Amino acid sequence: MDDLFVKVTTKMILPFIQMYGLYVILHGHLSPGGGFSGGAIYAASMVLYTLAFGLKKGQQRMPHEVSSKVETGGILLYVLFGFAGIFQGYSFLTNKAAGFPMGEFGAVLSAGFIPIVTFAIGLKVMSTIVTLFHTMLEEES
Amino acid sequence: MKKLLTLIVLGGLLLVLLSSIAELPPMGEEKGPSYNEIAHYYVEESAEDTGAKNIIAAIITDYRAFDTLGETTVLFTGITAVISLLGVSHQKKEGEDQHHG
Amino acid sequence: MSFRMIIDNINYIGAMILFVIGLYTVLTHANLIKKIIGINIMETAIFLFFVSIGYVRGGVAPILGASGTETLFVNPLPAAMILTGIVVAVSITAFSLSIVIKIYDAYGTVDLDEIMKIRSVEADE
Amino acid sequence: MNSLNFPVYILMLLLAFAVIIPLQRKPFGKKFQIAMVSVLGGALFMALLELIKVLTDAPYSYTFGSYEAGIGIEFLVDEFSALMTFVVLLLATLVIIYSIKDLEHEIEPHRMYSYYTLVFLALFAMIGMIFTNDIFNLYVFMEVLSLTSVAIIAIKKKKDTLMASMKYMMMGAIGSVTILMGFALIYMVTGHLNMTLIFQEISQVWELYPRNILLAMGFILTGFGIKAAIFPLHNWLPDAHSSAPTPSSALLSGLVVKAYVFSIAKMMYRVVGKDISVNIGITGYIIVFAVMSMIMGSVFALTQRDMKRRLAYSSVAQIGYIFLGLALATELGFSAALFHVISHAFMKSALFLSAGSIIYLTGKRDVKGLDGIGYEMPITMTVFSIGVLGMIGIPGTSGFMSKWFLGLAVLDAGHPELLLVILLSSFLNALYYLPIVISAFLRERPETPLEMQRDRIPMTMKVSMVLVAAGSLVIGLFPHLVMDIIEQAVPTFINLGMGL
Repeated sequence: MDDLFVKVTTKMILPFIQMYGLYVILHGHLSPGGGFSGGAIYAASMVLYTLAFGLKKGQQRMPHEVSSKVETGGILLYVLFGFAGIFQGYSFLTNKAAGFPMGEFGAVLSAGFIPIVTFAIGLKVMSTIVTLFHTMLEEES
Repeated sequence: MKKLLTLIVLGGLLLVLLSSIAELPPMGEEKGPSYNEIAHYYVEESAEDTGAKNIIAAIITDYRAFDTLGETTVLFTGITAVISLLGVSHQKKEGEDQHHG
Repeated sequence: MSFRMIIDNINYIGAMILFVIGLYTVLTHANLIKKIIGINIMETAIFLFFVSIGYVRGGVAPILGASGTETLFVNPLPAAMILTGIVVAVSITAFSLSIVIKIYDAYGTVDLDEIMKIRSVEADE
Repeated sequence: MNSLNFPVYILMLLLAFAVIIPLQRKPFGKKFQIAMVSVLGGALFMALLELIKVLTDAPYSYTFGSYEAGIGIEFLVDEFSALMTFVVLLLATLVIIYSIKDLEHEIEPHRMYSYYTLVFLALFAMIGMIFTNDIFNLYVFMEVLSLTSVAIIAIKKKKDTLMASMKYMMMGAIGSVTILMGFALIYMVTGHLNMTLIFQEISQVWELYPRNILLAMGFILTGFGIKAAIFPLHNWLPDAHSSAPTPSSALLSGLVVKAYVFSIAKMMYRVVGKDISVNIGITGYIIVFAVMSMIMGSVFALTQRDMKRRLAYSSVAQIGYIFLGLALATELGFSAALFHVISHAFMKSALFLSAGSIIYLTGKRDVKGLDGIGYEMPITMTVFSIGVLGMIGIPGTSGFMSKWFLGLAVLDAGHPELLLVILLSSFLNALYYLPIVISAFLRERPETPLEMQRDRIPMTMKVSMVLVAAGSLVIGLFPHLVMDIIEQAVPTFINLGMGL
């Protein structure tokens, strides 16, 4: 879509959408939202970018190599933090008992592995939705 | 004809479902059977157990974190399945331009 | 079934009607995309049903505030499950759509009746 | 690091390997194949240790996140689930060794990595479904399994494969949605997701809300019935299993369907409980549908000329046997059903793999064109014959033993008329399987001389095929290897829903 207004508006609102997505991911354990919603919001910004600037530029922002690494990394991070519980002698995916720092109730960096896991999920959801969109577009072209 | 038959069968299903509403536990009751000790446990103990203000986040990433691992796996499966079916080999798309949207 | 009961359980009734509408869409429409939409309607019906189970009259969203735990919260467990359910639904929809894209490549149509016609012609040859 | 964690190690090994595969940049080759087989070998070894541990000690429950069961998710590791995991991994290893060469003919070379990612995810999901003791966790694993099982069919990208996978996808999605509706109805009255806790709760609740339980079981059994392909809901199976690549057919018929069947067993006996299942009459309905499956599956198979379609319809009939055993609601019937789950897994895999080898070498799918093939491919046809004899129930094969146990169970439950159905179904099996074997070994083809040849198929395919057939024979000759384990597991499963 070659439209100047769309391109300019997209460039203007893109940082705000991404900032909001990151906010929702990082405050997943404090306010409504979390990895899935935040990741989807962030992915929406990338989808908007691709719609405005075309598939080629969109893929430069999020190449296949990067997205496949992000997806693998998200799950491996999750599994790795799960194994922390086993190393401490508890069962898989143990949070508080396994000695994750709990922090101050209500702070962003609190609640043990929850923010980290939420972040991993957010990354994963973001890259999955964007890759789905790009793959389907590629097929259409 | 097939549509009519389906309509009749599904109408029957709907009737069965609606007629059983009276026998389901009523909605929104505080003493309802599903608002039991498990739900109370989550509401009361999650701050102590997990330190998260959002109880739903506490459930999906701590109490039932294994479900969420399964769920990310579903997403991963979805994307792998789509790429296995659609994924264009990377040499082919070099010549493409950006006429999309 | 009294009027009072219908008003009280309107979510359940809505979910059940949606479920049947979705099933009807899947079973009768020949267009594959519409079938996928039907599946989505069914999934939505169940999400509505599940979340309604967790609702408690007068309850608020289960996010602990400064007020402590005296406030009445709705049941958090169904909501948490539905979050999972939604993601599952997204994956299923994405994959079904990609199969439809491939079918369109192969047959040039997404209408099941026409595909059947093409297949029967191919089988005769 | 203690041995209680074995289920997690197995699952995470499979998952981690599956997510690492897409990062491979090198072309598909020897190194990757060795890595794949050694990962499977590691998982198999752990499953064996797990089995030994459960047999020597006792079944145990494993809770995630160190919360008590009900708050967190629980795995229940009993004798049968440990055995089933071992069988799943063993068969999957053999099928994957077979698939390395066979797939070169069936899918595009750059899809190989995707294919194995999906297979490993499917294994992850199946083992999760076998171990889990939580209905929502079961749903999540089931979704992974239904996505992967469609994807390993659709990856072949032929026209008919796409239509078959679309049909499977739609039916599977309706099934999943229906099952989730049933789970919602159960959760509505019990407030638990843990199977053991639901079982304890449901005996009190069922007096208050009988309609809930009835509707829930109706939805759940319909949903799993679609996924396990019981007779009136089977119409996706022949298309899907026959048009899939051969290794996928073997996995789907041999293992994936069994995971759903085992889930039904869990829902009937571990969640709702035997008494209520019998009380609301679902066992009676299941017997009717099972009998219809056994007869109609075989009748449909008779009319098929495509070899793989014939095998696929025969799966419908064989699943009827398993359901019959489950629906008898006795210990003997349940043991017979579980025994048949395992013996059918071996037999059907052997049949599909050998049929795949014939297609690999000759490209013939029509059963009429197989005259004298037994001289061309003696090893393949021997494997095929072992499978066939098992299906018919010739003494000495695993199929005979499962029919024997099922017959005893039917008599024990006081339904002697069902014995006739079993005999009739066996007769029909003979009618559509034996002609293939007879024409392969006894009929000659005019253009080729009747000389014994060595099968001209790759070594890996031969070895894995023979091992699967050998497994089937071992179970047939020494049924107590399996039956003893099942007999240990069944009483707790069926009577108390597992009181640990």
